[in-house]
Amino acid sequence: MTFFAPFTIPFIAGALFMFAAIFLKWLWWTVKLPKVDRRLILHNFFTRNTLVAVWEVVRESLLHIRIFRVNPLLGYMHMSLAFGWFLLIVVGWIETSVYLGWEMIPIQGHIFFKYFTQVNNIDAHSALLENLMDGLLLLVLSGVALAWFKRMASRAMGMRRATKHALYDRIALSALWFVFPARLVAESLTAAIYGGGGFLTGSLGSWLGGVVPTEMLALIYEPSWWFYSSVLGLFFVALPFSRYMHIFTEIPLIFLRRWQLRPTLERKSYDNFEVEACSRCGICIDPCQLQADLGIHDTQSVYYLRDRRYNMLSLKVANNCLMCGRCEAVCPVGINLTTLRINSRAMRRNIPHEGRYGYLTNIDRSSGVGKVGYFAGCMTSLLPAVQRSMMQIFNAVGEDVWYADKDGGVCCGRPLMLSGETDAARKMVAYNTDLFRRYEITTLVTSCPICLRSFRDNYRLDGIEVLHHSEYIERLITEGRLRVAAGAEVYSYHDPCELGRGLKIYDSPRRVIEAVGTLREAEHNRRDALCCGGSLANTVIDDGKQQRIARRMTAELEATGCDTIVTSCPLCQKSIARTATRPTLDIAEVIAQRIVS
Amino acid sequence: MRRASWQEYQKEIADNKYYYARSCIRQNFFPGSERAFLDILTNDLGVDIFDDPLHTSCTGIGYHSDVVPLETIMTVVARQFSLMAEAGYENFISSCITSFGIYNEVLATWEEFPETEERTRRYLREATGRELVKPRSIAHTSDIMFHHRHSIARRAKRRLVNLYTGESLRVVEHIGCHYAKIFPKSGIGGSEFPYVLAGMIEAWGGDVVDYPERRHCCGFGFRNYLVQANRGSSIANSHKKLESMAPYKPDFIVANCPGCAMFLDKWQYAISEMDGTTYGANGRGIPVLTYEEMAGLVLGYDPWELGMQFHQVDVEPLLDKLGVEYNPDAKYLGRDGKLIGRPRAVAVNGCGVELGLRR
Amino acid sequence: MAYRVVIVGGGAAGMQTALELKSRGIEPVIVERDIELGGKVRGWHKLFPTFVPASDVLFPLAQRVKAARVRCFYGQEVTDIASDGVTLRSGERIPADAVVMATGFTLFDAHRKQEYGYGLYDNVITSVDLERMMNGGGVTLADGTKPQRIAILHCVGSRDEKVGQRHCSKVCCITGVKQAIELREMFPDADIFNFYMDIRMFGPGYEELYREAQEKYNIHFVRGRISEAAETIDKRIQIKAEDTLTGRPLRMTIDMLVLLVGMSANYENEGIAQRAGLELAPNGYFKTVDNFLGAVSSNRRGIFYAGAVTGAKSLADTLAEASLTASAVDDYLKEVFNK
Amino acid sequence: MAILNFGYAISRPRAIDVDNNDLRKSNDIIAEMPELQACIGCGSCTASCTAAAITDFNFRKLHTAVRRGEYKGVYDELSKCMLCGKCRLVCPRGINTRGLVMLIKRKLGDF
Repeated sequence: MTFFAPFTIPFIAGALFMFAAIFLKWLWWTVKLPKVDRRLILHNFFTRNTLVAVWEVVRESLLHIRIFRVNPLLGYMHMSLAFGWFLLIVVGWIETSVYLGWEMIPIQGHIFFKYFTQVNNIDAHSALLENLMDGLLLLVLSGVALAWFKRMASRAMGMRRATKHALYDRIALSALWFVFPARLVAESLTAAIYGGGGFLTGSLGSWLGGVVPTEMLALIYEPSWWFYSSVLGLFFVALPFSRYMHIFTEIPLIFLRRWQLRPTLERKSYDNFEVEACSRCGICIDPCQLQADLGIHDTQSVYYLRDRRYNMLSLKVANNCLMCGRCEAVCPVGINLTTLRINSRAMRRNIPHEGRYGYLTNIDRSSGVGKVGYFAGCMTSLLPAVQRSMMQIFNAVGEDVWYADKDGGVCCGRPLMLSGETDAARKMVAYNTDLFRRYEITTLVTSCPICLRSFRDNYRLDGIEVLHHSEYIERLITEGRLRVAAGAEVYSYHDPCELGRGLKIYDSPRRVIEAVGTLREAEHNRRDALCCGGSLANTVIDDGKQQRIARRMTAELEATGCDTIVTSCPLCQKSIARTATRPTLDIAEVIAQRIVS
Repeated sequence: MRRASWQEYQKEIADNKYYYARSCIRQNFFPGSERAFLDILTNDLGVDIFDDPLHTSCTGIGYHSDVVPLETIMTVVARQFSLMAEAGYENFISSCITSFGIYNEVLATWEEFPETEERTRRYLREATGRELVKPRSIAHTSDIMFHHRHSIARRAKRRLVNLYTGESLRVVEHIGCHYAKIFPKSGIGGSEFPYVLAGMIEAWGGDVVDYPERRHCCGFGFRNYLVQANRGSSIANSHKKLESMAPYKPDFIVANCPGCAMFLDKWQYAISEMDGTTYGANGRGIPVLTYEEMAGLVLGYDPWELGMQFHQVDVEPLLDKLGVEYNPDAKYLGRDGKLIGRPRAVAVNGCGVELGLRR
Repeated sequence: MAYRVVIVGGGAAGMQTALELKSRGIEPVIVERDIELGGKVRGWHKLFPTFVPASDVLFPLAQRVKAARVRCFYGQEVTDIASDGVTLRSGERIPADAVVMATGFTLFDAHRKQEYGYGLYDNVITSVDLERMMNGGGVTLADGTKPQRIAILHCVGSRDEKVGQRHCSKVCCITGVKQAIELREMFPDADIFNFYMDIRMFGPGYEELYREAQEKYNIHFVRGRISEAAETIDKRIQIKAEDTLTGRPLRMTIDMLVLLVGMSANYENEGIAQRAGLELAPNGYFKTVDNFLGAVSSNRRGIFYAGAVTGAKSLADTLAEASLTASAVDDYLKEVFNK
Repeated sequence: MAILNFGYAISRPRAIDVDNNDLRKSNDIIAEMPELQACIGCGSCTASCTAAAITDFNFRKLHTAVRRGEYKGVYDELSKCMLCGKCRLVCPRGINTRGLVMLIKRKLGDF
C-alpha cells in the first residue's frame, strides 16, 4: 500500500515546519526561564498540581468552559473548532486503525485517508465511522460558519467589537477558514466519483454525481485534494507566528501556572507563555471602559498583547490603560494582564541615578505612639474628613495609634510601579518598611487601597498585619469594640479597583455599611464593578476623559436610588464627588457619623 | 536721535559761574579730562568756574558699599554746599555721576524728610561751624558741556568725521546709571533715551549708535566690582554691552561717568585676556573716551595733553581717522620729557608693536 | 411736544442711548466731535470673544440711528454741559431737558511708555494699529515681510502707577487673547508670546477662549511684564522681562511687539466736570452716584452717563448700559416735568 | 594665548535666552501634550506635592523652564517626583500632570 501522493507535500512540509517551530519556541522559552521559575517547576512537577493541570487542559484547551460562561455561542464556536478538530484527528486515527489494524502508516495517510482508500482499494465502508466523521466535520464547519458570522456581526455574539488582526493572523485565519470547506469538497468529490461517504459527504457526493458531468468531476478531483493539503500546509506554516500559536501555548501555560509560576514587575521568559497564549478572542474588549466610554479602540489587552508579541508596542498603548482589571477578570485564558502591562512599562523605565530620592534619608514625619499604625496615603491628605473620621474611630475604641503621615509622608511607591519605575519605587518601599519597623507596629491600617495593594504585594512586612480601614472597622464592629447605630440611610457602594479586583476585598466594606444602613448594589458590582476613571495607572487620557468615565459609573450608583454614595478609596471618592449629584462619603466618614459612645 | 522725546526732559542749566566738584576716580584715572574741562570752559568758552581745593570726596563709593552711613554723607554733602556759598557761587556742578546722584538724592531726601535736613544742619554746624546753604542749581559737568555744545561746535577745529571715508563716526554713548535712572527728571532726555551725550555727538558731527543694550549698566555697580567674588558679574555686564554694540562697528565709545569710562575700557583688556575676544577693528579694542576728551579733540587739543595715553585701549586708530596729529614717541613721555614707562603689549593696547607676536 | 435730550458723543453708547430714547418718544440729539458716528469701534476688525466683525454691530446701529432720523451735529465739540443743555466750542448753545455724557475714553498713548519704543522702532505697534492693519491690507512687518516671532504685551497704560493709570482697562486681556489667535491664524509657523501680569477673563466665553489660545493655538503665556524693548541691528526688537514663574530674567528677540493699550479717561473730563460741578473718580473718569441703582446718574440731576465715560467697559457692557441710561433719563423727565 | 587668571570669570547671564535656547524638545513636548500650555501658574501642584513637602522640588518652575527651552538639570529635578498624583487632583485646569512628568522625563532623559 502507498500512502504518498504529490499533493500531500504541502501538508507534510507545513506540519513538519510547524512542529519544529513550536518545539524550538518552547525550548527557547523554557531555557530562558529564570532560576526561581525552573526551581518551581522541579518542586511542583511530581505533585497533584500536574494532574489538575491535565484536567484543566481538557476543560480549557479543548472544551473552553470559561468562554462558555461568558457567552455560550462564543464558547460553542471555540469548542467546535478546538474539540471538533481534535476529535476529527482522534476518530480519523481510530478509523484508519479499524480498517488497517494497528499498522503504522504515515500521518498523511490518516489525514487524507479518504483519498488513499481509493488509491489502495481499501474496503472502508463502516457507516458508523463515516457518519461519525461527517458529524464531526459538520461540528467543525458549524464553528467555522460561526467564525465567519462573528466577523460580520460580532454584536450577535454578545460582543460589541471583534478583534482587529495583524497580517500573520490574516493569513492563518484565511487558511483556517478554507481548511474544512476544502476537506468537505475533496471528500464529497471522492464520494461522487467512487461512492461511499457518510450523511454529509456521501449525500453531497451523490448530488454532485447527479449534476456534474463525470469528466468534470475527474478533472477537479485531484486539484481539490491539492487545495485541501495546501491550505492545511499554509495554516501550519503561519500558525507559530499567528495567534493560533495560542493552541499550543495554552497547554504549557496551564502546567506552568499550576506549578505556581507567575509574571512579575520585571519581564521574564515566562511572560512569553502568557503573551502567546492569548487567542485574541476579544472578550477583554467589551469590559474595557476606555472602549465603552471613550471609544478608544487600540489599547485593550488583546491589542496590547498582540503589539507586545510582534514587538510593535508603543508607549502610548502600554500606558493607555486604567489597570482596573476588568479585562483580567474575564480573560478565559487567565492571563495576568495588568502585571504584564506593568512590566512592559518597566522595560522603558528611566535608569535612576544614584542620588535619586536621596532626600528620603533622615526624614520622619510620623507622630503618636501605638502598636497600630495608620497610613493615610498621599491622596487621603486631600480629604481631611477621612483622616478625621479615622481619628474619631480610633478615639472611640481607645486605640493607641502611630500616625505615619499625618503631616504628609512618603509615597508608598505603587504609583511609580504602575508607571514602570520599579527600581525607583523600591526606594519608597525601603523607606516606608524601615519606618514601620522602627516604630515596631504590629498592625498597619491604611485608608488608601493603592497603598494597601503595595503593602500586601510589594512590601515584606512579616509580623505586621496590613489592613484596609474597611477591614479594620469591620473587625472593630464584629468584636464589639465599636458600637454603631443603624439608620434608615440607603447607601450604594463603589468597589475601588485596587481593593476589589486587586485584593478581593468585597465583603468587608459591605458588612460595614450594612451595620449602619441599607446597601443597594449598582448594576456592575464586586468583580464587575466599574472603574472611576481616576486611576493612577493611566497617564494618557486627559481630565475630560477621566470625567466621562466617572460620570457613567456615578450614574449607575445613583440609579440605585441611594441617598449617599460610599466608597473606600480617596482617589475614587474624588472622581465620584466631582460627577455625582448626591453626597459621596468614605466608609470611615459613614461610620464616624454613626458611632454610639 | 530719532526720538524727540528728550525735549520732555529738560532742566535749568546755568550759563556761567560754576562751582566745580571733582571726581575721585577721574582724578586718579583720567586727570587729563578734568583739566581739559576746566581749560575748555575757562579758555575756550570764557566761563567762570571755580575749582575749590577745599572740597572733599562726596564719599559716594563708601556710601554705596555700606561703609559710610547716610548721616555722614549728608553732612559731607552739606559741607560741599556751604563751601560753595562761602566761595560766592550757587551753581554746583559735579564731575562724577555717582556724586551727581548723591547730591540729587540728598537734596530730594531733605525735601521729602525735612527733619533730615535739620539734623544735617546741626551736624554740619557742630562738626565744622558752617551753615548749610543749598545750591540754586545742580548739574553734572556733562550737562554743562551739553549746554555749551553749540559754542564748542562753532570753535571746532574738526568734526567727528572719518577722514578716510568722509562719513560721520559711529559713536556709542554710555550714560552712567545714576545720571537719570534714579531721578529721570534730573537728566537731559530722561532715563530711557538720555540725550546729554547724544546731543554733543550730533552737534559735533558724529552718528549716535542705538544698540539693544544701550541702557544697560557698565557693570561697575560698586559691590559688584569692589568685592572680588562678584567681579565675574561686573565684567559680564560690560561683556553683554560690548557683544551687543559690536555688530554696529562703533568707532569709539564715549561715557559721562568715571566708572563707566574706566570699566568699558579696562574690561576690554580683561575680556581679551580671558577669552580672547576683542570688539574693535583689526582685533583691537574700541577706544573709550570721556566727553571732555571728545570735546578736546574737536577743539584741537593734543591727545597726550588730554591724558589719552592713560587709556587701556589704544586711541591712535581713532586719532588717525579724525586726522589728529600726534607724536607717537611722545605718548609715554612725562612732563619732564622722560619716559614714564610703557604698558605690556596686548591685543587692545600696543600700537606700533607687531600684532602677530601677540596672537 | 417731545422732551429733548442732548447726547454728547456718537459712539456705540451715544447711538444706543439715542435709539432707546427715541423709542420712548423722547427726542435725542447727538453731538459728535468727529465727522461721522461710530466712535472707537470704527476701524476695529473683529470683536472678542466671538470674532464677529465690528462692522456687523456698528453698521446696523448707525443705520437705525439714520432711519430713526436722530438729529446729529458732526464735527462739533462740547465744551460745557449743564442739565438744561450744552455749549459747543463755537459758542452755540443747544438747550435740552436732560444731557447724557457718552464721550467714552481716550486710548492710552503708547509713546508715554518710552521704554517700549513705540514710534521709535518700526515694528512696535499697538493693539489698535493691529486691528487697523487686519481691517486694511493685512499684517506685515514694516518691510513687508512676515513676522516669525511676535510678542503681545498686556497692561500698557493699565494698572501702571508710573503713567498715572491705576485702573484695569478690562478689555485688553481678552483682546490680547483674541489678537494672538488671529495672528496665529495668519502666521501658523510663528511663535506668539503673551506677556502678562494677570489674566482677567471676566466675561462669558472669555476663559474658554483663553484656554483655547493656550491649548489649541499654542500661544505661549509668560507671566512677566516686559521692562524694555530695544532695536537690534537687523531691525528686530530685543525685549527683556522676568519670567516670574521660574523667577529668572528672560530675554528674547522678536519681529513684532504688540502693545495692548489701555483706556484712559478723556483729558477734557476735568474741565467739563469742574465747570458743571460734576464729580470725577480719582482715575479721571466721571463718577456715578453709586455702582448699583445710580450707576448711570451723575451727582447733578439731569446729567447722565452712558458707556466708558465712567470707566473702562467692553462694547457689550456699553450697549447694555446705554439702554439703562435711556430708562433713567425717561424716569427723570417724567418725575421732573409731569408733576 | 595664555588665558590669564584674574581670580574670577565672566559670569554666565542668568537670563532665559529664548533666542539661543533650543526649543525643539520643548515644542515636541507641547505638541504631544498641548494641555501643558494651559498652566496658569497657580502653584497648586507644588503646594500639594508630596515631594515638595520634604525637598525643594517645584514642578511648576520645572515645566515652565522646559517650555522656555531651559532643560539643564530638569531631568534630575523631575526624578524627585514620586508620581503620587496629588497634583493631578488639585490642578484647576485639569492638566494631566503625571503624564507630563513622564513625558518630560522621557524627552529629556535617557530613553
